[in-house]
Amino acid sequence: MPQILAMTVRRLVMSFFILSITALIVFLGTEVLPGDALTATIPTEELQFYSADQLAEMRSELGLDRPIPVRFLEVWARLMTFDFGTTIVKHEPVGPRIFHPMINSAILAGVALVVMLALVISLGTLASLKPGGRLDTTISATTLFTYSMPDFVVSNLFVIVFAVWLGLAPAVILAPTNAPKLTILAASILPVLALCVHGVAYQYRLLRAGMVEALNSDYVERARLAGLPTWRISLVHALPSALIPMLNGTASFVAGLLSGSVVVEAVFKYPGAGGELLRALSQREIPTIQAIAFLAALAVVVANLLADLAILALDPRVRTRSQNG
Amino acid sequence: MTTISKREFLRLLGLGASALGMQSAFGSFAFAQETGLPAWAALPAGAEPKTGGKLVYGQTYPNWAVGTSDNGKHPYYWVDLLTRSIWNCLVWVDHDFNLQGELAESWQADETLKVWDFKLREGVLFHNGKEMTSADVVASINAHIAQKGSGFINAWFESIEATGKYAVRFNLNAAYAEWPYALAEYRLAIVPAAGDDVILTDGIGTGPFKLVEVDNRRGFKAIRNENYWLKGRPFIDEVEGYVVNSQTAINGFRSGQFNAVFNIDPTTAGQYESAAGIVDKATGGDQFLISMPKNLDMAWNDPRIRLALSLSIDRNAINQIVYNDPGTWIGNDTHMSGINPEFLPREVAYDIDKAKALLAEAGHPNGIDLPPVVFSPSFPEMPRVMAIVAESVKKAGINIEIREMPTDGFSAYVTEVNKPYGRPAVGPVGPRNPATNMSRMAVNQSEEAGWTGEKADAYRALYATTIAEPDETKRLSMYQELQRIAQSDTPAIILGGRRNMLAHSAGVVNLKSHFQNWGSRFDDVWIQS
Amino acid sequence: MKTPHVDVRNLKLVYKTGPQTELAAIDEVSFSIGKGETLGIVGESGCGKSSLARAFLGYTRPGARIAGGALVVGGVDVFALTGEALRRYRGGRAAMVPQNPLSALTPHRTIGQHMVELIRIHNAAGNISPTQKALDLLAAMELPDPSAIFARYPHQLSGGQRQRVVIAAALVAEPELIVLDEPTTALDKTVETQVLDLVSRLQKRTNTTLIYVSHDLNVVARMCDGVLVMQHGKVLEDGPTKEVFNAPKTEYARTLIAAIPKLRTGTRPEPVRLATAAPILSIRDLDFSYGGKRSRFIPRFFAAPPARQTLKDISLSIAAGSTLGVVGESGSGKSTLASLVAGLVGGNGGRIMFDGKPLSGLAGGRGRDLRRRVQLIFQDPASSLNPQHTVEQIIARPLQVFFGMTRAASRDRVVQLLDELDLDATLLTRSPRQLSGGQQQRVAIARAFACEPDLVLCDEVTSALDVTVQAQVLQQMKRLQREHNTAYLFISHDLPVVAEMSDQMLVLEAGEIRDYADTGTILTNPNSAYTKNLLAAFASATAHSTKRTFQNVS
Amino acid sequence: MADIPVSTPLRRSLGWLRSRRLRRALSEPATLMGLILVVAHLLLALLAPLLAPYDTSALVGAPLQHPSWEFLMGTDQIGRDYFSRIIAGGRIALMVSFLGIAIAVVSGTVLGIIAGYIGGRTDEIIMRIVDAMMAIPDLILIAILILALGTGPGALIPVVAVVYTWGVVRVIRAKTISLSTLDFVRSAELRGETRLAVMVREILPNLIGLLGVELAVRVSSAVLRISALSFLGLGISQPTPDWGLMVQEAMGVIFTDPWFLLLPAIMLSSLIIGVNFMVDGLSRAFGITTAELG
Repeated sequence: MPQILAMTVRRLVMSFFILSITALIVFLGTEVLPGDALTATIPTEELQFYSADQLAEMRSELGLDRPIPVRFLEVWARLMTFDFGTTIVKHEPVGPRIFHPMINSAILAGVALVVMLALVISLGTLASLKPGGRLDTTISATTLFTYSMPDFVVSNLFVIVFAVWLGLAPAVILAPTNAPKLTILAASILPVLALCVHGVAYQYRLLRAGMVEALNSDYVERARLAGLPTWRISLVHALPSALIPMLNGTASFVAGLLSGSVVVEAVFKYPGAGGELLRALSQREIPTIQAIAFLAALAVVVANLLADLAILALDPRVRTRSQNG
Repeated sequence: MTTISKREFLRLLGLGASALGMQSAFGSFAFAQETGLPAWAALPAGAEPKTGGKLVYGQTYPNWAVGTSDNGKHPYYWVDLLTRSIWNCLVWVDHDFNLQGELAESWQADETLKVWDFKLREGVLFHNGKEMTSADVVASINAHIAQKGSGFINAWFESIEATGKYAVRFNLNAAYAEWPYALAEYRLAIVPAAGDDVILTDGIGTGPFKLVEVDNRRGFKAIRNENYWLKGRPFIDEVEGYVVNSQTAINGFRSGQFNAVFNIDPTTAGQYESAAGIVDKATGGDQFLISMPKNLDMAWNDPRIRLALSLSIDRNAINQIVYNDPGTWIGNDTHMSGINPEFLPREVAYDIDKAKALLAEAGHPNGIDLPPVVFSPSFPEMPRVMAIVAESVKKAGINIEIREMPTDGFSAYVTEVNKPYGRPAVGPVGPRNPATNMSRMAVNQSEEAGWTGEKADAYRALYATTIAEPDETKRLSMYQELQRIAQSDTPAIILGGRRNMLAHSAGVVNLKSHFQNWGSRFDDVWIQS
Repeated sequence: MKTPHVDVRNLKLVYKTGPQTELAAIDEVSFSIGKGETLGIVGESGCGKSSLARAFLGYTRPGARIAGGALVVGGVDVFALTGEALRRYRGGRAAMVPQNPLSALTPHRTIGQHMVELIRIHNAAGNISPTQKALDLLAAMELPDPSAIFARYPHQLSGGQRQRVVIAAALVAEPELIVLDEPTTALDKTVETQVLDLVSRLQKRTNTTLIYVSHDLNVVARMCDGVLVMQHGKVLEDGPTKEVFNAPKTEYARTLIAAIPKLRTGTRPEPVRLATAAPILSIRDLDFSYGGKRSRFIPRFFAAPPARQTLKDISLSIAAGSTLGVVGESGSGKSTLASLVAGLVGGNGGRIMFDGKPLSGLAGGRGRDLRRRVQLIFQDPASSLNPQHTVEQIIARPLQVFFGMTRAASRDRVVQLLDELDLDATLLTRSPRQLSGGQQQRVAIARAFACEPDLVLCDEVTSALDVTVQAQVLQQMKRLQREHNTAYLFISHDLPVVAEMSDQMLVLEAGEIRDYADTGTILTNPNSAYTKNLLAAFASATAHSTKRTFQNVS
Repeated sequence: MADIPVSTPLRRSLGWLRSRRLRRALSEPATLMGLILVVAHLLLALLAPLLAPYDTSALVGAPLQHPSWEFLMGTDQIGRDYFSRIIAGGRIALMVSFLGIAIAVVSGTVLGIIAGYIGGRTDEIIMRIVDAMMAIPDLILIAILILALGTGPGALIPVVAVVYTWGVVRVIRAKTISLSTLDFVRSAELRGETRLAVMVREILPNLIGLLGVELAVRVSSAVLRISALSFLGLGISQPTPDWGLMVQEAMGVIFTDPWFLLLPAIMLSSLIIGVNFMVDGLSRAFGITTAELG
């Protein structure tokens, strides 16, 4: 166990470095830009009220006139301490502004993640009971089909079908950003489903590939020859191994989920960080963009860390290896 | 015996006043005596308003300014959420372009047109129960000046003082005959007096609804103001407004979540009507404009090319295709809107051959490639207007890319390409009275776009004279002269003008689309059934 | 005549090879076995013996199906069983001991979980707890400390332990038929002997019918009453073991039996050569350990750290043109020795001298000439030949690198080399995947000889091959050695093969030399107890010890 | 005595085998359909200017017309020929994705082979950068880069390249590592081949199939992302025809003229589905596992 702890600590340190590089990427992408960050931040309608001197003054106030490495170190320090600074024009703290949207998005993505995992695992296990059977083929074809549907099309169709035609759910989520989280949860049913339609396919492919590999393995054949029931073979013997390739893809999956949720949130007008991000991008509200991008990356890194721990729990060989090495 | 309605009577009175040339100098002050309501607040004949119900509306106009602030309670950030649900200004421009006293009961200028006295309505209570007095108005106006709330008053404003509990006086640094119009600007809301750093941030006004909740940048909820100064109003118990995009608005309307949508995309009118919605068009609305920078070595520094560009825009096609509104007015390349009485149409607005001839004369017989301009869409149909413009000018041999960009792209272009200050300002301009409209090329530094030269100087000089002219008839001809100067030099091109449209369900009564995006009232709307 | 316990009639099993095409893996096979007897099924890879083994449990792999015939076990028509009945039959009345116990045990489940699961499913616990029953079974398999084994994961056990565990798992429900599919292939010879003895003892006690499926004729000869020789899905010979082995009726069986490596203790060839030739390689006091040092070829986060294989005080020498055979079981350090000489790993204590000059460090640090003169042939040709290169590219590359040959010039030389290994010139444009295992290994040998080496390190070069192919390849290697006067360091776990090839032999155990002498001396008069044991294991396996008379019921 | 080959078809030449694999892959209807879809899309993208009856931005008729012989798919909201716009709607996205991904695959392969083969600290550094780049959701990363570089094709290509390189690195590195454990790499090292030669001559040829699959899968994913950005108003803008943008425009008339949504959606989906069917079939035939694709 202490070795596992040591490994976890090692991964944490690594995650810290990864996040530092992430901060650098975000900084380079947002601040070392062609053009001037400050004037770009001020909306056109406002710009008329500032003189060049005022702009210069604000620039130095914001420290935008200092060398790039210094600014990066500051950005890095800010992000790492979750102090996201203040908006450029109004000097309002970014943290409180994005707090509720981030939580709402976390709820959306979290619920979607859980629903997707449940869906993927049950579909994958069901399909594996009879590989090549009708159910398996149907699920594979369906997921491939849904995968090919762009998430912005799926979301819109969901709104039209479930909200406008069937009236089962609201078409526009009017819940305020700081609504009680249960309200947000209730409002996220359709968005979660829309996210799942596109997202399940990717995970399902990985899980099914893992299942096929596991089911073709010698140990499953041995279990069959030893007279174990099919369901038990699928669930107890094949599934845990089959989960590993899927868990290895966690980082890309969660990143994809967050990308998708930006689109889905826009369609449903979900009060999440996606809308906040789009707005921030439009206005080049750089501290906000930095904060959201960084927090998204943090979510991915944390999810990956959890997935690694899950693999550790599922595969004793990895456990032994990490103890040795 | 012919019965003349009170409203009609007052209109005739107004005509009489304007015959005296003093109409704008004296605010309307007549009351419908029986109800204690100002005449402009009268309901249509035969109306039987009901009390209660809830108005939930969607608004497609994205106000980028609001995103830069956390403070959704600040009236400046309410153009999209329709300011007049919560706040009032001293003056309101009604649906027929008339000035109506809102919190001001009447006003009067001295002969120099530099000192303006406003009499305030008595007994108006703020949402917090405090009575509105001149101190509040003075504090509000001073705060607006300090916070640069409106570019249209700062240039003339000298000071404001209380001349009584219900009277204030504006002192201007130059004559301004149409000062009350300038005060009708939506931002210039009257709020309770408070410290410099607190004032305007508490969401308290004198409007028909009291703010309950603002979801910054998304929407608001408000409830009836029981102490509203228009007695017996509003009819509705609750109002909610949400900023949505065009598609979400349709979905929300069709799913029954919204019973009204402001600023609908004209092409989508059918989506509302096919769901039993009623579409209401205002007489006018915002115009889309490119003001041409002249500070760099660009092709359009030559007025012939600017004029050729203007002449080759098929504005009728825009009216027909985008607005399904053929035969309506088209822009005249000044900020003046077709609904302004002073509006002076171009003699010829669309003439490909003349455009080609002008281009040839300017040395481009085989057509010309103009530098690209970028815009960020404010109204949903704007990309389509731009597409038609870019397409139609090709016929005259003009290639110009009109690129859609988020706000930042626009700014990047401004700072990168057009140093130091010239900018092809592409965007919507709201309809206002001629004084404000014509000021935009003269005193508003962001929109004059570096218009220089003899004609620009002549324009500025004439503008100063015009707004100092007390006689309205004379002013009208001077405004037209200003338009002629601008048109002859074409520093800006009006691509097209929209008529604001809203859609509401059959149950919503008396909800009218105002030609000014922020002008709609909520105190005379009711919910049937 | 007794009713046979297992009766197979006209069994036909086909594999689907395309939408319309099928290939018979088992073609009209008939035979029977009496209760309590042991039958061996032998044949080379692809003969259908593994498909047959699974058919006893009414199981075919995906893509295969029983196309005809019947299989009766103890009066039960196995192919007629379906669903629950079939499930209970498997593991209940007939059990299978799988080929590779490491991959056949679910990696994320402990041994105990495996055992208890089976005991529960087959209600085999009787009146004791499933756990207790599992512990009893493990104990019966003579596993040390069953409760510790119980809690371990498969990868934490040794090969022999795992093999015992899968046998214990097969015994859970005391089945009347046990099929052992290549049960000892993965084991060292000494361990194999122990496991086989154990199985024999258990069989005697329970009168279980056993079926051994193996390519290892030694094992079959040792264990089985009767033997079935298969080729291409057909039974070629069927009879009592002694008869088949001593007087094979078919040409194929004769070849097969002749190809079995045997320990010949008779005359050794040309011992004179040893005395006269100067040593081409000599090693003095070589020490090596992997501890702390990682191979730079194995990425840190992915590969398991290599076993702590160490070498201690190794001294040896090989005369030019002679063969030194190195025998050892897994973990003895024999491959490390080859890697060190080849320069795959570096950093050792002691000295390696090649042709009088020091030879140390990694291959990259040695001169081009040294790299040319010492060649390594790998165990698995499927891995050592780049699948994306043609045979010509593979063999021509050393010619270009070491002799600067042009393409045209190298072509002739490659054809010549292929010819020396009895390979046809038409193979030039083939990719390794299109070759058989034997052809692949011969291409690998040709590549080594293209360098005109003085010393060739052969690391288990024939262990992946069938015995008949192995015999051919060994012959060719001997011929090449004679023609090129090349020295071999010949490494294998297979003592008879090493003995066959070597002038001198060296026996390694746990990184230390146990015996080092002329081959003849080692075979007749070994020094250490370890070598004696090893010899005994191979000797007993080779002896034809049919303990019972085979009842031919067909 | 000659050895018995594993099976008869292996006697044939290499090229024949390859085409046989291809043929076997294409004998599956799904794979064939995928290939046909992909080829059709590529042809359409290449030939759109020749096939289109009208200029994609020309106003040729009354707006929102129903399909007719004059306008095969009707006209859009401002009276442009929808058919011409639909067939050209994938051009920019496909071209940008293809070129961007091509750059990403090349640079990702270089980095991946280096990380996988050289290992050690080099690997560690490359992989931490990969982790960091991949931690930022691609849509956000693309959006940020678009902010910096703009949305013209000239800017989108490097954006796509930068965003998609890292996934390729990860896949190539994993494959390189498993290849590096094989003995033919040892053999080359023993011959004294330089690291570069080992990487280029020994490892790279074994990655070709995987690279083809990577290219196809990632192009389809990039097309989806670019169209999503257009939909959100951050990507390609008017008057360039783009399916994402068309979907966004069509949403405004969905209840009265639904085919305006369906046509671009079908085009987009058929491209993605085609690529996936094709890739599935081909990777099965060439023995590339889903796990390898990551």
